[in-house]
Amino acid sequence: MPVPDTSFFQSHYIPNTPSQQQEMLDAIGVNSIDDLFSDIPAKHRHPTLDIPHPMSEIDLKFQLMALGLKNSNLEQNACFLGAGAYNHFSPSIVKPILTRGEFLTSYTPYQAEASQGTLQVAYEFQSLISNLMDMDVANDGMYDGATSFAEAALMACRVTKRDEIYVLDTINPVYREVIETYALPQKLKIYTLPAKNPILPATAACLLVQYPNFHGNIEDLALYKRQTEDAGALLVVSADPIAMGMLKPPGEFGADIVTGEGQGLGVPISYGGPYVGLFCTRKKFVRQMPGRIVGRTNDSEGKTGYVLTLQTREQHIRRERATSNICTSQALLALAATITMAAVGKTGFRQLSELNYHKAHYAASLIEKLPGFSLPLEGEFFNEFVVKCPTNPSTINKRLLANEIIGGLDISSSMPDCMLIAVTEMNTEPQITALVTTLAEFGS
Amino acid sequence: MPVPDTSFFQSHYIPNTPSQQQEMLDAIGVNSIDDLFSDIPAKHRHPTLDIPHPMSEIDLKFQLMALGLKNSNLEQNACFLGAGAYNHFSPSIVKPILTRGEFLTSYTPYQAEASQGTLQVAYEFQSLISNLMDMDVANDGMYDGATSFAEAALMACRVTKRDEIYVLDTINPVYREVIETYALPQKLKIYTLPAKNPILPATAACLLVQYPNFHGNIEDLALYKRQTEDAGALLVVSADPIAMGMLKPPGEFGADIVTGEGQGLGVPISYGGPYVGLFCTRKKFVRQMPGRIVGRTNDSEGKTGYVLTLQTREQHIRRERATSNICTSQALLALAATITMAAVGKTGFRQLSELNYHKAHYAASLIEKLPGFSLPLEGEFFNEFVVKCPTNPSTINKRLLANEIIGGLDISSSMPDCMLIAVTEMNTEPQITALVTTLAEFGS
Amino acid sequence: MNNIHAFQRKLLMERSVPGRIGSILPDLDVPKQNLPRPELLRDNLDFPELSEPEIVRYFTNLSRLNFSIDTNFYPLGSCTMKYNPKINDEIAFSPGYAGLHPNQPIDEVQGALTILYRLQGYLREITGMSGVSLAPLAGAQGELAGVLMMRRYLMDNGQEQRLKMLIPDSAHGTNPASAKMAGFNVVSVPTDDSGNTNLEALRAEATNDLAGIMITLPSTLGLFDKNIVEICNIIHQAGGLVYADGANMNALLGQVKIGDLGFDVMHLNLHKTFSTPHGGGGPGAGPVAVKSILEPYLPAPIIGLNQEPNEKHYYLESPNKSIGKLAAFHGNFGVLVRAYVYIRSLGDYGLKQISENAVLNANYIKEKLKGYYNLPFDRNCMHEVVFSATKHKDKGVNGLSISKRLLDYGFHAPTMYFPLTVDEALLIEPTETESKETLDLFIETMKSIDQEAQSQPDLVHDAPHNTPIRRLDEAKAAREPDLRWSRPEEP
Amino acid sequence: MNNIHAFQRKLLMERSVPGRIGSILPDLDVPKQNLPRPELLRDNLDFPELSEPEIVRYFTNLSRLNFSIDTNFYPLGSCTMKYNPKINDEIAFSPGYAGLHPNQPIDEVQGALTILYRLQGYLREITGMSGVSLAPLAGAQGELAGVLMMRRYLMDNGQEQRLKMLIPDSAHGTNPASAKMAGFNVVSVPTDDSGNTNLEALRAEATNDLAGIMITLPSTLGLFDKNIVEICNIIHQAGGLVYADGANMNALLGQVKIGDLGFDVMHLNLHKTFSTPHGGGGPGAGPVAVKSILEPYLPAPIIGLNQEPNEKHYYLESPNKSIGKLAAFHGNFGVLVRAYVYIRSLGDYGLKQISENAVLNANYIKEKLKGYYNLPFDRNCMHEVVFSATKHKDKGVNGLSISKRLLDYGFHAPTMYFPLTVDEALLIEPTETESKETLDLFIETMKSIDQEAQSQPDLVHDAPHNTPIRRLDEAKAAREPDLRWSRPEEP
Ligand SMILES: Cc1ncc(COP(=O)(O)O)c(C=O)c1O
Ligand SMILES: Cc1ncc(COP(=O)(O)O)c(C=O)c1O
Repeated sequence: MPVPDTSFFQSHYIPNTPSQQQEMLDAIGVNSIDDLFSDIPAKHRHPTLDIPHPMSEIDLKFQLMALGLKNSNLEQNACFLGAGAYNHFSPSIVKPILTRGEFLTSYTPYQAEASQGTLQVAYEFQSLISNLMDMDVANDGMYDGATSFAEAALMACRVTKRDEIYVLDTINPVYREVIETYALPQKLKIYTLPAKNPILPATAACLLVQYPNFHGNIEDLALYKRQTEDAGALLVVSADPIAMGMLKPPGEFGADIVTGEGQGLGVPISYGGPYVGLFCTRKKFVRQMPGRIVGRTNDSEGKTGYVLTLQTREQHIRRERATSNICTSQALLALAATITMAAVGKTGFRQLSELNYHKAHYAASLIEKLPGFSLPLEGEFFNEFVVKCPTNPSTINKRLLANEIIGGLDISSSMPDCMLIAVTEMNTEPQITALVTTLAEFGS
Repeated sequence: MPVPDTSFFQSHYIPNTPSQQQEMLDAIGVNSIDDLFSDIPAKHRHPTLDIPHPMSEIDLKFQLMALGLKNSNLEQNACFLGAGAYNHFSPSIVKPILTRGEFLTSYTPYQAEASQGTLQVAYEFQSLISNLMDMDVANDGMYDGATSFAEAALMACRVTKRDEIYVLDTINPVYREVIETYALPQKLKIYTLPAKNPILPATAACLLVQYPNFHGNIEDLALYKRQTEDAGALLVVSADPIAMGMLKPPGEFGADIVTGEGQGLGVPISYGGPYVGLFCTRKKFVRQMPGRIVGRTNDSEGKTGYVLTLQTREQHIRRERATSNICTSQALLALAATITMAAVGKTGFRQLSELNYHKAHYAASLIEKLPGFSLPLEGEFFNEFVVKCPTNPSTINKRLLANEIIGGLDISSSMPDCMLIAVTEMNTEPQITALVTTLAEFGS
Repeated sequence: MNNIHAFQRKLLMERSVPGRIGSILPDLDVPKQNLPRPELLRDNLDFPELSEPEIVRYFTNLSRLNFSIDTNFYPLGSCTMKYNPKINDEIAFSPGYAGLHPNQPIDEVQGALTILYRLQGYLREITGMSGVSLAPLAGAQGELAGVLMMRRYLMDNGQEQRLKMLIPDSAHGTNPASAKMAGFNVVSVPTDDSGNTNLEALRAEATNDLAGIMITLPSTLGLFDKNIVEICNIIHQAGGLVYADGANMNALLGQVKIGDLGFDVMHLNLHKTFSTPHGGGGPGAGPVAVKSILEPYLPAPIIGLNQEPNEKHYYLESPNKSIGKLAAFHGNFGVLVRAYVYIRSLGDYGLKQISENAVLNANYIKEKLKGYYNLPFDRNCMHEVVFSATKHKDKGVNGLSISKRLLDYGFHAPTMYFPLTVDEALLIEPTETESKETLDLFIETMKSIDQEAQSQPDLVHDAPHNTPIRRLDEAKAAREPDLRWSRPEEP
Repeated sequence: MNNIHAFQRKLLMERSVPGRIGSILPDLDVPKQNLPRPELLRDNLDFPELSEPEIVRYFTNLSRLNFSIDTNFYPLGSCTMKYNPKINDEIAFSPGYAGLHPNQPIDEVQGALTILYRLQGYLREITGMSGVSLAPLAGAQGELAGVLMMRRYLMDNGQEQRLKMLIPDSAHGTNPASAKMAGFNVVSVPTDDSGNTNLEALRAEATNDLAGIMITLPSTLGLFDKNIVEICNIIHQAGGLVYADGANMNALLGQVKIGDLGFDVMHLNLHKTFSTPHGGGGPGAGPVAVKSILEPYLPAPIIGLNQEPNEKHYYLESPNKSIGKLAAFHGNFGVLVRAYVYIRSLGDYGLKQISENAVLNANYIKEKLKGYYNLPFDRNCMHEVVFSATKHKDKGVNGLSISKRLLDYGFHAPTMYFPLTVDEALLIEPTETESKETLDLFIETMKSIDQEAQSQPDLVHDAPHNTPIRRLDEAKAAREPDLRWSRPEEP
């Protein structure tokens, strides 16, 4: 293959010019850059590369902003979708801090002395998440809520040295899928239990409960705690952090591992990612915990500082005997969550939680009264609930979108004609009224 | 007036709580905050304040984003408007740097040792603007292009100790108004001269020329230089910085003071401000220059550093004998311009300038061919030109807007049925075609 | 380490490498046109050639050499360095506002005009005035607008001989400079021992060439002039007009309306009281507010409202006797949007709490430090307090050194040597957005510096020690001005 | 100064003051509803109470304690710390992308799916593979996906006994950890003296329980294994599959397609090669690419395209034998958007120049420093070069000390003690976005440190001296884990 000549093009991201490159080649003592690649089998060198030519920033922005306008976004539409990601408040201070180069463009804090910012934030995150869930310790975050839950199941098996994972039938079905992806190759077994009156055998490693559950209902953690205790299993709870402003936290019920999706804590919704998984446990299990952990220590002069710690759990030290393969995780989003928790604060967090609760219950009460609509499930809920519709939810959602409303999740495949509606602090009374009014058009 | 009690409200911008306030009052030895205001005549204390109650960030953002959508913005519409503000390229790196707290939330760099960032940027700005205009020195920026021009006229009168300001009839009429606002109260006289063959008397302090002029035409600076020289007057030029990528700069023609509107250098168009006025002169006039100037010096250990200098020209030292009253100016926008000049760079600046030129001339050539349309002015132009339309420009503009095109400036009050059209590097060929196609609908 | 420092501070032109580019521009997508005559074309532009990564790193590191509100306590008197809310920036930068061309027809920008119209109203309400123009681009331009209106008004009333403008000796330099630009003659009025205007001196100037007075309220000494109503009366009786420099309004928000006290015209500094970021020296915005007699003179544009049956319609207008245009467009719109958001965010309750806490914080510092530094005016201060750093002069430690020493501790310095009337003035303005904890730390530090000045005067005298650069030679800068990079001469 | 330091580093909970608030939430605008049973309600939440200004200043100052690409040269081997373009962030944060809910019906998000679909195509083209899934959230998850596919494929072909996964001893720790999570047994393969895989050892492992091999290309030694095609052949002939860890693709972009060399499956680290910001430890994205035999196993979702007559229509699908879902949604979308913009921005020409310059820069450093530090493999390196800091061991100066000393000079340290197979490894990866000037300064500094290690070993040994904090006690941290703030016991 002849060497393709692209030297006419100078990228704005690459400082060195052809004449500097020549100087460097001279210093190295080779004739061309190509010579540096001589270890690559010649016949595979210089493949064709069918990628468009470079594009100017003006064109890029023009085209991509136009493409973005093809999407219906949450700034211009009311949103009643949830099921694992929610349209929550992200304080205005989050983005300016997050995008500071020092946070945005630094690596994992291996060099503690040059990374105290990232490290202290991680310690703050661990502290606040522990407080929120009322657990002993938290790590610095996992990939997302689903993988946290899956890793918790693996950890429970390690801790108990058992291989049976029990899962309530009320957890998010996608979370269930992810647990399978993670657990089955390791020869662990997964069993489903009915949320109402599950019977947990004494061979169980753990019971996995979502709080509130996939349908928005508040599970009875006290009951599940008794059952796991009786079985010598661990209680693993995936909890919605925003609900923790008003609901009794899993730690108070004696949960052994608590996970959660951190997106609600001010992380942009961004079509599903990047988010951050929450992960907490009891002190005695900390050496079985996956993920990064930051600890407080001091420097040679006695000043307080922070470092990555308990690294012998991790893959870069322990390799195949590590507690997980996770390396790069979601530190930046943990920062977003930390800023949000600080800004919403103690009283604000209760208030935020209650705003969700009251608005959701208000919306539910109005929808319940609509002819043809009903709320098929019983029990307390937080900010999400199932609605049975007089017709196909996807038909309803199309009509809603025409009114600039993004409707609930169509769950008709598991519950015929049902839709899962979430209401948050971002939904105003007029939005709720508009939702109800449009739904009413479908009433028989 | 009774003291109105607003203590139930705690602002998120005010850290101190009622109990801390009480501690502080105790330390001061007064009973209430109200006591601290005792110097204010009692009968005027505690006026009613008819301002809405505090608003949450969620509500604010919701309402203001909705209000913003009521405006037709340049991200969603093609823009052919100019006349002093232009839709130019602002590199993506500008905003992240500009919004760094250290730049955004610092004061004028009076404490040099704690402001080297701001000061070095100012020195860079002065350097690049001097280079761009090919002048000896520049200051750190004025309010905007119009006030720079006006201050230049005042300075010319100080330098020449004369009081007659001559202004070509081709300068932006709004700039003319601003010059009047500034000059008339100081008992200076303003005379208008025709751009074609002006005759400048020997009593003139200066001649004010816009380059390119209000109608986009490239004025003959060589001619004006001869005339000012003959009259012993100063040549004052207001130049478009973007045009300077290809046009011979005023300094090369021997201009004495060069001003300009810096908005085109990557400053958001933002409905007219904040922008930054450019101001350059010859070395020998520097002590008559208005505005802030930063100079290079060294510290007690010999390290290079920057300070505000020649402050004896300024109001805070010289008071009523200062060269201007200007104090706070537009430093942040000078930073934006500096970043943009660095990012566009030497070859890019020529290219940018030529993109404007070719696109504008292409658009003009198409419009000229449309039945009913003509280009009434002769002479070379840069990126802006006058079009005579078959009907009222405002009618045409309404139709254009329906096609997501913001048309040119309606100048029919000075030139019947005429519109001033600007074309920049941001206008794509399809936009130009759409403009021409829509205009064609009006052809007779 | 020195070479890293030197490298970081190399200028753009010194970093330039021929052939580098910092951004990719679009290809020309229309046919190339004939270029202008060659005589019109430039042949060289001495501009930097750098890549984007270098530019970002350079400016990012430069920023890190600054103190700022986001990083430091910044008690710079007369400057109201308070926290600048991020929500204000977010909204002002959103395309619905930052993406508008100033020449767009008003139908296309009704959202923008709505904000301006409401802001005019809020500022009228806050000042107790009857007309507001948002046009001035900073405080000094607001002053100029104000005194130009006074001048025009006097002329229209056959009083063109009234050219004497009184200005207290403690005033900010922009006041006399603006008065001068409006064609007035400036006469200084002394301050009395308790920090109020010397009434006797004032009365003596109340002659029939008197145009008026420009008073800063509270004064730059941080004091509320006890005789303010009396002063207004004296001037009015003498046929003059009274101007308020409202740059210090942070002390008075919701506590008193300047208009109620008798003032005819004033300006506000939105970049102080209304918390728009200072940007290292601007942008600002300096709206002027006037009583009804001056309304016809307001600078253009004013935002008007047509109350049509179905729809509201905002428009731009020029008052019939307007002093004219102050700038090319409609004021520093981006700054005005921020101020609007700020007012809505704090609301009536919050605005009052601003002034309460600003004044409380200043008095707390005053009380805590008055045993350690000389306090020229021992009375309630407003939002700022002036000390006099004369105590350690014998040890060679002055206000400048104390200020520089504060930098070592991570605090920005107070305003030094202003007001001019106080010897070795240190003007401290904490603002309401600082916590008691920060104030206490500052107070402790000021006490330590007092100690240091006594026990280790050189330490203070030679400060700063910990800043990126040591004390700079300002005299040299002025003596041999080096104001721009220039290409080194070819050898 | 110490008290300022201590104040700045106080934790949120330590700063908390009862009654402070950090944001105003909206009032409830609907009727209050009945609360749940009291047993379900929480009674206390130990959360901070702070005002917004304090929070902003706290986090801003924390950020300033970090080194980063925007502020420092960061030659951290195996991490590809290259410049992260700002345009990528701007687009990813715009409401058209950042404001989408992952459960929205596909009709509402066609713009987003367009980007994902195209990105799949570009990554196929770059790797020479036939199928791509963007689902994995980081490199390690990409590995897990890859080895899970291998496992499933082998099982589907009746080869469930194949559980032995070979991994070179120089591999990153995620490789063995991922293999283990997929149920494989890990067997280490040694590297030979010239830095290639030991072929003999490899052949010895080519038994019928062999599942395959995970090879990093170029290796973590910064070397391109000369026998790579041979290795693929050996494994294939033994019935195994070949996995490429593509975290080091920055060396190979446009130079060679991994698929052409014989690999069956690989992952890419978009947060390295495609320049998405590392965020202090994520987010990343680790797409997997496979040959056609593995396509049916790709993790869900894959973006499909219906070529309908008039309109294109993108959709999400799950391949028929998919290993399943790796996370709740569709991958780290915000990261994927950035990578897409990056690829479009650089285009075909630019992508090739990345690898050329990354390799050139590394070889330049290698050449310039090889007289000063031990170079275990003296041959052309790829994008990174590994040195061995054994020279000054007698003076008590090791790789750790040299790394810390670099921090003093404002350079981030190389990767230390990795790969594990090189004694006192210092793995230096400059990337293509650094200028020759920066490299030269770094080279000079490394030479100075060599000098210092000889003449003033304590200076190096006790480094760092100039960082915000001195050398930290990691042993104590692990011995007495202090992992969270807790409320001090009441006395
Ligand atoms: C009392 C006073 N008046 C007027 C001004 C001038 O305002 P500006 O700097 O916005 O022109 C200032 C600001 O420094 C001031 O402190
Ligand atoms: C060679 C190599 N493989 C795999 C990984 C793991 O990637 P990630 O950190 O994204 O999980 C890394 C990153 O550290 C690496 O350097």
